[in-house]
Amino acid sequence: MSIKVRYFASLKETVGRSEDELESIAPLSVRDIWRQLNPDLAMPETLLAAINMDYVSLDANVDEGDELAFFPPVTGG
Amino acid sequence: MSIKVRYFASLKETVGRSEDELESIAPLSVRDIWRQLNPDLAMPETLLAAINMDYVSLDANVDEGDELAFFPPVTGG
Amino acid sequence: MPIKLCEQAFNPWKEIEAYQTQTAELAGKHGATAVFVGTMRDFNQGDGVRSMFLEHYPGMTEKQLQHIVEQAERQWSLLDTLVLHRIGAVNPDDTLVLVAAWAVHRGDAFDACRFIMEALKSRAPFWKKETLVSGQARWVENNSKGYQSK
Amino acid sequence: MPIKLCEQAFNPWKEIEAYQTQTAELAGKHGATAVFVGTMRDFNQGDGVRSMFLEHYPGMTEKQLQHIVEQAERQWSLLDTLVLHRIGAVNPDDTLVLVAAWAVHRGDAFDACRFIMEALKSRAPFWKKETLVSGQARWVENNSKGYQSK
Repeated sequence: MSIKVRYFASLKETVGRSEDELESIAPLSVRDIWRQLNPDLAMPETLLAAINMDYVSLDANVDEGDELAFFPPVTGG
Repeated sequence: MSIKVRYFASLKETVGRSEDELESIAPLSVRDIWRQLNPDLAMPETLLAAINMDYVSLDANVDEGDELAFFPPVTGG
Repeated sequence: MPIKLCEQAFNPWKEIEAYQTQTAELAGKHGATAVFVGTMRDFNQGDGVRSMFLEHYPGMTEKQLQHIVEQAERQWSLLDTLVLHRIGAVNPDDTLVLVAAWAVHRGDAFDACRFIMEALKSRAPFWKKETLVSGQARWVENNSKGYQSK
Repeated sequence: MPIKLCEQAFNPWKEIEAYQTQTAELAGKHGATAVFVGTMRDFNQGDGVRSMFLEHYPGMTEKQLQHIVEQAERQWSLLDTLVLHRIGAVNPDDTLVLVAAWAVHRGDAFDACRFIMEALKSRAPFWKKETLVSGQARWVENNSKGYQSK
């Protein structure tokens, strides 16, 4: 089991990837995962995150098997 | 010159007429005209009035040549 | 800002589509369209309704609707509006009223459409007389006075 | 309460008409339909826009729209709703979004339509990338954070 991480829209271009796969042993928060995967990239102030397609705060815990997504403010409609 | 008075909807049925023609010498208010034309009929509490197709209060003065209309609350839409 | 009183049944969606298509200035310019359609129900205040008659005050109706639309155009930033209202004999499922507002931004379209509709309900001189399934006829009552004369 | 993501251009008025016609339960029962249609403009933030790409998060988009519509159905008395949103490559004057709400009374239809639209703007994971007339491409920015994570 592992954690799947996805990036969308302008954030995908900024990080230069659309997906990451993360093997973790220790419990990690959304914020921890960002830092681990993007150590040289400050978290955007307006960053949004979702676990399994529901919005979560950056302090939420991510479990094995979760799909975590990072994206900028939405602009639909 | 004279004043034309019109009635609409349920009020037309209540007064039993759709129009009156009034010759007046003295200056009259909307309320005066109702009383003169319908002496036996109390003014409905919710009565609306228009002079020349604009809403007016019951104390407004009516001039020769005006079209005065009485009607109940509107129910369009 | 066309305002029309219709003696015949009309299809509100076809009317909007046709108006929008013929109004070249809207193409590519409007970001937002807010629409309200009022439809005759077959049931009102606990009774089945068979048909309805929409009486109006010719001349005053158009004048008041014109005032209302002009007021909306002063208050919000609008590209165009369309107001259609049925008059005369109507049947359940017939469209009674259509109000559409086009704007660059959605706030203006939403607010203006709602304002026009609420103002129409309280100020435009229309009166509904229902014929119930029982055969009885009755005027629809408006419990609020609507337009408040000062 | 259909919710659809459309890869092809659609005509919002024909979609509403078709849906309403096929939904027999609405006939004679709904007194009020409130509709919002969002359309792509050929101009944004001072620049001519040639085309646009609507990216979305497949799965989450549908899930969030479903949440939003269910929330509206709990909050207002609705007979039905319809939500269509375009995805992929779009051109000026194309419809981007259609929200319709059917109710017995107009207050419910108006409020629910607006709520769904505002919630969609702040919570549904869509992102617009514009290609300007100059050839330059840019992501449309949302100055408000929109969804507030607690």
